[in-house]
Amino acid sequence: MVNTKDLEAHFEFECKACENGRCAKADVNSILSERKGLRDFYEAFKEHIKGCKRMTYGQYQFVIDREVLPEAVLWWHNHPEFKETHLSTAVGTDERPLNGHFVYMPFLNVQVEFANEPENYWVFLRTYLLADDPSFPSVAEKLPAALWIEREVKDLLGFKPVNHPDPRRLILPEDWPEGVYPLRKDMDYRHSPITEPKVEFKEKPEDTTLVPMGPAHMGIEEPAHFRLFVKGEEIVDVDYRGFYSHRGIEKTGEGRLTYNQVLFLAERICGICGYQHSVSYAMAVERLADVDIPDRARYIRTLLLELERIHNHLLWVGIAAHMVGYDTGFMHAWRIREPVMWLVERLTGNRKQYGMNIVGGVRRDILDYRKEEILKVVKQIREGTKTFLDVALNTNTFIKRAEGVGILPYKVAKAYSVLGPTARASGRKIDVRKDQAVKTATAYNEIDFKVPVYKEGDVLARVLVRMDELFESLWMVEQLIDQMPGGDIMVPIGKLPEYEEALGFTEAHRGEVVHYVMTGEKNKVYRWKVRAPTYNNLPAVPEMLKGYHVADAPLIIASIDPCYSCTERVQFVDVNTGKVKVLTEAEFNELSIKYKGVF
Amino acid sequence: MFIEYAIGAFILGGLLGFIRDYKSAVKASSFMAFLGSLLLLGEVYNVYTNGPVKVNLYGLPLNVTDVSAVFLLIIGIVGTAVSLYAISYMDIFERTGKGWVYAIAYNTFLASMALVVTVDSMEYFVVSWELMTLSSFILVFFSERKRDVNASAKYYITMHFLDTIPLFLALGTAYSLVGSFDKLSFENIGSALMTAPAHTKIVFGGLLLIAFMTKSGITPFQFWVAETYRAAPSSVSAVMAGAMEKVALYGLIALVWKLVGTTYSLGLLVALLGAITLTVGTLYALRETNAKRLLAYHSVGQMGYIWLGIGIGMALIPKGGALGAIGALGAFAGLFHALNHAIFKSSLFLSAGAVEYRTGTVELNELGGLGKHMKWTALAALFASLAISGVPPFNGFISKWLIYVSGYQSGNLLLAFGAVLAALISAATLASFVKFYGTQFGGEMERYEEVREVPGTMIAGQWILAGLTLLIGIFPGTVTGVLNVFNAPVEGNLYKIGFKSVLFSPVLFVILLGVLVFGFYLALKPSYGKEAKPWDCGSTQIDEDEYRINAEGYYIKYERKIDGFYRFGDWFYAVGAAIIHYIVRGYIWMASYFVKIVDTPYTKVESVADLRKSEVLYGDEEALKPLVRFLRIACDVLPGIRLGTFVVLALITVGVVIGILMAL
Amino acid sequence: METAVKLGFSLAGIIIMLFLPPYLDGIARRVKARLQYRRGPPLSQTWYDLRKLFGMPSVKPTKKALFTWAPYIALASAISAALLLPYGNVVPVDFGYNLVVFFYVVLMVSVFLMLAGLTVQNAFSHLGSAREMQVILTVEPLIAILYGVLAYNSGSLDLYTIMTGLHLTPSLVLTYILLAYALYVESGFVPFDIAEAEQEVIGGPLSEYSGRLLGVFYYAIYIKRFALLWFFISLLTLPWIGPIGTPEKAALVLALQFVLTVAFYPIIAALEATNARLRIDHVVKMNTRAFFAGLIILAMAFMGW
Amino acid sequence: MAESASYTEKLKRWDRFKAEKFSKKAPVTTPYPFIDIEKPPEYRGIPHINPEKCIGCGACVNACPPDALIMEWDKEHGVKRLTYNAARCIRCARCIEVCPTGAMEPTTRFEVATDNKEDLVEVVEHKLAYCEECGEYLDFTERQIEYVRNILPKDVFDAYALEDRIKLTQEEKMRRTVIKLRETEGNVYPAFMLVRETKDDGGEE
Repeated sequence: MVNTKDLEAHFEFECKACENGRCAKADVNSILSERKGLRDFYEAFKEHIKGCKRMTYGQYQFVIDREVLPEAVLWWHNHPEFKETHLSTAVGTDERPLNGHFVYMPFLNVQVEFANEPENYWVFLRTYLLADDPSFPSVAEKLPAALWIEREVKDLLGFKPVNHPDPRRLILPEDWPEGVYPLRKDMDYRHSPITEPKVEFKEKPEDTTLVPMGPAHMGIEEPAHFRLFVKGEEIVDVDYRGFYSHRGIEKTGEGRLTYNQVLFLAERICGICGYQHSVSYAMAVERLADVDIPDRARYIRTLLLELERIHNHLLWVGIAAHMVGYDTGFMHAWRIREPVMWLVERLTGNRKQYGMNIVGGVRRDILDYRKEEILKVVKQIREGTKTFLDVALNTNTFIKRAEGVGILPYKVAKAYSVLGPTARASGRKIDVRKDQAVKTATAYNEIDFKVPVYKEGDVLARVLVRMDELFESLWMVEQLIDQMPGGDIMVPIGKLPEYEEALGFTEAHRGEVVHYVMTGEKNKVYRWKVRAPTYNNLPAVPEMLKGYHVADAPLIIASIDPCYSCTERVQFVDVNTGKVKVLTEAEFNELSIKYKGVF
Repeated sequence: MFIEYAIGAFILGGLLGFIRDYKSAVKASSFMAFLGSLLLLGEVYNVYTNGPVKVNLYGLPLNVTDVSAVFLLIIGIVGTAVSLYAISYMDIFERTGKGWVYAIAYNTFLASMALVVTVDSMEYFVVSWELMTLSSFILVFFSERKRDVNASAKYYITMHFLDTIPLFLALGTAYSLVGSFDKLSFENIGSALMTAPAHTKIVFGGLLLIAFMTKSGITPFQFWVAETYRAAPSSVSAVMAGAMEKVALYGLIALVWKLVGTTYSLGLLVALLGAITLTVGTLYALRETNAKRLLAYHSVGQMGYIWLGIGIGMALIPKGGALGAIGALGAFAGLFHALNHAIFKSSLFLSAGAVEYRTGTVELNELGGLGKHMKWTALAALFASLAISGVPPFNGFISKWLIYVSGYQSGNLLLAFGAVLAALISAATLASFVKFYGTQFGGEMERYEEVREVPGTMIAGQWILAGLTLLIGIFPGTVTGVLNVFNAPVEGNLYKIGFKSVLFSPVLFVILLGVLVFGFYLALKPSYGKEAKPWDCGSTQIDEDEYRINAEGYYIKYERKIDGFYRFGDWFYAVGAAIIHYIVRGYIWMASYFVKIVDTPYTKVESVADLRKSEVLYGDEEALKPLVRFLRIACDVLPGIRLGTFVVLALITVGVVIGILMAL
Repeated sequence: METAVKLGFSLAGIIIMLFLPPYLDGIARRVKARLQYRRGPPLSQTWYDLRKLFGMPSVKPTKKALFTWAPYIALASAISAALLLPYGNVVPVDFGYNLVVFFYVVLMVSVFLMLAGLTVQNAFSHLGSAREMQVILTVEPLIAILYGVLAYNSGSLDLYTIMTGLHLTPSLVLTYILLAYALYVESGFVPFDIAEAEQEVIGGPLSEYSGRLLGVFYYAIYIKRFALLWFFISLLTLPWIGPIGTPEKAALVLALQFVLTVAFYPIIAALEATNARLRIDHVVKMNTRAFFAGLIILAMAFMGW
Repeated sequence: MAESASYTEKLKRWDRFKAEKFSKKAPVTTPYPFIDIEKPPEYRGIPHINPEKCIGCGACVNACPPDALIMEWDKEHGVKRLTYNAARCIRCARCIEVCPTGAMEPTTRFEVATDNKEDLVEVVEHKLAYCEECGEYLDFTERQIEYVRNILPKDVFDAYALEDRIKLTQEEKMRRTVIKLRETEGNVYPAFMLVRETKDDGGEE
């Protein structure tokens, strides 16, 4: 709801282009000299680079030819100096209405040096694909991290990754017809056709038998279908088919909602890490609208993010215990977690889906008596978790099950660009909270915390990483309460600039959440790409499973803390409600048109 | 009285084989074999009622003692069921077209076994033993597949060396002791052995022991068993596993024990051999995925049980008193288990044959879901499996249980440990038969949707045996009378069996179980809501046939655990194979040497390969040629003397030499 | 003792054996709940569950008769095993009052559980059956050895003799300890419930069962657990309280058995609550170790220690 | 949201353990369905439309992300229907924020389970104003007009002579505007005014 006061406020608001770094007038040379590695890349691919711009602070975009796409991606991914650089994901956009081309844009998280915010940055490699032939050379066989990304754009936009090793359908359901691409602009978001289902699965290896885990299996909370090819108890090979809960949220967001409504939709991408998504989205929009939100808002956001991390890690360790039948651990972990939920309920008004964010700030303030509450709960949690860990890590059987199981070596983790605690348990030293510049959305740059990293890469290591993070988060919460500045909690944002793009990101408890937003006309979102951490972690799970028992499978799968609904995103609005909405929407439109000419 | 008719029936069956048409020949001869086996049972009844009988069958001195009655019973039961089964089963070998071969060999096989356990003369014992070996050998390669032929050659040569030669040597020793062929009856030999020096006894006993160990596949001579039983037609495997091995047991009892006499240490040796064998055989069986090989290894293991029981008897009976009683119990248990094993093992082979008859394979990894279409076969297999795994109230339980009782109470660590091994192995047996049953008859596979139930006679054959497992299990009293040749202090009547206060009443148990089962069934009648395919986690399009665990995967972890044992076993097996190889070379050498003696042109044969290259039957002739020639010449030289004598003469020299060496 | 008393005791035994097991499970649930800071269900919750299951129709995944009959046979054998145990000093139905028979009859429960799991075309139940079998495969030799020790110690496999004739030696004490372990494994409590592991193989052999048949199977399993525990308790108590002449003393003994059984269950529950489920190869390894320990004990027993 | 003194007191005093009959020691679970659980005052429960206050302006409908609030016109019967469906509501409380009259009232109710979906729906019907001239129904309700009357300062009314024109259909207004323009030709000022006005009114509508 925008009214004139907001608009005026917005107009007074002076441009902080220079610090904020999205300056339209910046020329290529100055851009290239801003960060290490940019110029090298420019030199390496001079003749293929068509353009280069700074999208916003610490986010650079090169327009390159599609022929050199694999080389360019690999140039960054296997950069000799920037060890932990990884392919974050790719965005496919249908920009035919704008310039008659498709756009395929992989982007990488370039880590020049760990925890060096001003130096690290994001690189977007934008390639234009012809409208009649949207094909591009596949990087997947050299870089497994791109396997799903390319399959996804193949499904949703009809791009053709040339000689992709595994060009099966990834996202769309079996009974979705060929040649209908939901994310193309010429398809209405209510249209969901159906044909004869056709499925394609991996071939069964010799003299093995089949154990299907899921879609509905006790060891998996959400629908996901692992095909274990086993010899007795031993897993020989694995095939994965997921996206049973694909809900096409991006289309919905692009289809009909205003940018503030999308915020609430984003929060409901996931039941567990919803706030991370909403913060990421808000961050993206604020970045492209060039807004600095008040400090108090940043602190409140960070506080809630960390509280969410705390209770998510407790929840996860509970589930891990449950997977190996250690129900006492499960119950106690969740008992310890519960006060956080109550606390958050009091802070925001809900246990989950806080609804706390608004583009440009937060909606509720943290009052002093609540601060006491928080400190009390933090103390409680710290003690509770300490005792819990003492018990759990001294439970011989539990350790037996977790130790040396589901090992993910560093190389594989890097190749699949695995994220978050899973990666840190395999020795990857990455954490966007410290790596990338977050200072305009959250307050991580102003508080002190460590990033635990383990080398073993087995399930036990993942448990320990998460537990260490949990204690770090508690310590962070205390700092935030301590340092919380006063002042306003939101700045109103009026009209958004059109066709600007920016990236928002947070380190969810599973890894980096990435929201790419490109605005359209009248405060709508033209393209909104969500990438949850599980999207990068899940393809590595079959690698972890091979060679272990069927008995280990649930634990291993759970050990990456998979969130299928995050990964697979929201369903198409079902036709009926869609109709209702359309009716009213149509009426509103004509009404507004009528009222234009009142008197 | 019956036994002559039985032999006659067998001979007639053999002659019937000369009917042109394969099928009718096979059917007729099998039927005659069936009649003959029935007559054998009649003989058993006869002996059981009016005591041992001595018969002179055209110069063959037969003496049907109570011991031989036991084995006649075994042979009779197995023969009856299997012959009935074979009437339809042998059709699958029609393409070989050699009806007469089967007819003669099969009948000879049964007849020779009947003779072995009844003749009262060492030389005829040996002769009919040889006849048994030869006929079984011919039956083994009856299918004429390459692999089967190899197996049969291996079997035959092994038998010649570890069976025939020791027997002949023993025979020579006996001759050197007694000094005449006409008086080679057992009691003469026995009385002669009384006075003979100790080491003669040892040699005689040792040679016989080796021969019988080989025949009943006791470790380390079990290597031939698996492949042979796999190669043979299932009905023949059934007879070999059911009856032939027991014949070797008869040898152990009648010759070694009764003649040579037993000592504590000898008993311990036999028991130890038994314990080792049952461990080795069954643990190997656990790993097998081929139904018939699995059964073969199990028959090795079960022979181990039997030898353990007999061993306990041989060890403890001489001690007399309470221990003696326990020993007698052990021996009784051994015999009882011999009978039971004959019954359920042949039944299992028959069910494997039935599966082969319909699906054409016995590879457990490929089979599945047959229980739906072959209900009766499945049920028979289930009975036999439960029986062999010693689940009450089936017969296997009782004999096993008695073996445990005697072993645990023997007060000897070794024997007790044997019993412990037996218990461990009964678990392994259960395991591999859960696999055996589950993989063949469990589940439902589209692959075998059109499979039908086997013909009536086959079902009848299986069910004679399967029914007996339950019958004997519930009323052990029916057979204890025949079996109790060691007059063990087996308590109880028709409804109870046991030793001292350790009693088990199967009838009561069955009644209780039945009442409870049906009571609960009626009290809580199963009410089915809807029918649904098995829950596959709602996955789209999975291959139903592969949605299972195959036989290979069942106990993979446990097998990993005892992997060391298997590696040792395989190493041992390799060594054995090498030994066999050299024995073969030696045999070839000897064969050619014999030929040199009777200087006739001789086609050059250096290795088994050469034998196998030539026509199969001919190959066996090659192997036998020297003996045959030698005998023929002998006949020319000395007319009017019985041929059998010369068989002995042929090897007597060697025997005498060794006997004298021992005497010095 | 005259038949009336015997009858009375048998009746008491039957009542205990039929009605106690679900309550024992209820106790276990309560104890677990308390260890997890929960309220927990009422003691008779297991009975409610069973009643509910008995009231429901089953889904039929196969036409095999064995699938229908296996639960009943399992239940029947569990009950007959329980009937073979001494209540006071009275054995309700004595069809073979000795170790091996008892052991095999208890085993029949697992056997039919496995066979039932194998009748359906379902990889999970096959896996469960294979696991159950491997557990038995490794734990049965251990039990056999321990029976050997008992038999040698008392001079007979007959339970009457054992219950009276045991004399205390170091090996016997060790035997009791190992026997407790073996029976714990045999009754499939956590961490040895790998055959019915919910999260791994959805219920194992039971995964195809539902409604009334499932209820029957559960009931059979509860009674089996009870029988094993009661057997251990009797072995623990009966040999040391001397000959039981009078009904009063027998009643006292029965009460003692009852109390001990009820008292042991919370311990089991506590063990269950504080452990994660093991993997099959862990169990195989542990049981093999226990087996060799048992061999040593057997040797000790035969050396007279 | 507005926090009066008593309200903040309540907030401070609110204790979960007391409110939900928890004991601080084990067991921590509650026999929930059998006791009633009281949510903290901050809890964003199901909003409730107060028909007295609601003027049917539709601001909430604009703001609502999941279309839990729907507005329908029924020109025949002269009714404007505002429907709230708790089944679709995500409790984001945006409607409460944007409601100009505070008709959307926050509650701490959270139990929406029901066997009858009708229970979850609240419908508020508003009478549409009708044109004094032609008598056909306008697009906005009586109450909207009242509200506009109350909030707009008197002089604005007089300046733009809203009093007599507010209850007219578009066409009528257009006609009059044209007439008015004719009267004062060459002077663009009223037209500019009109534009400003529409903006104001539009804001309310």
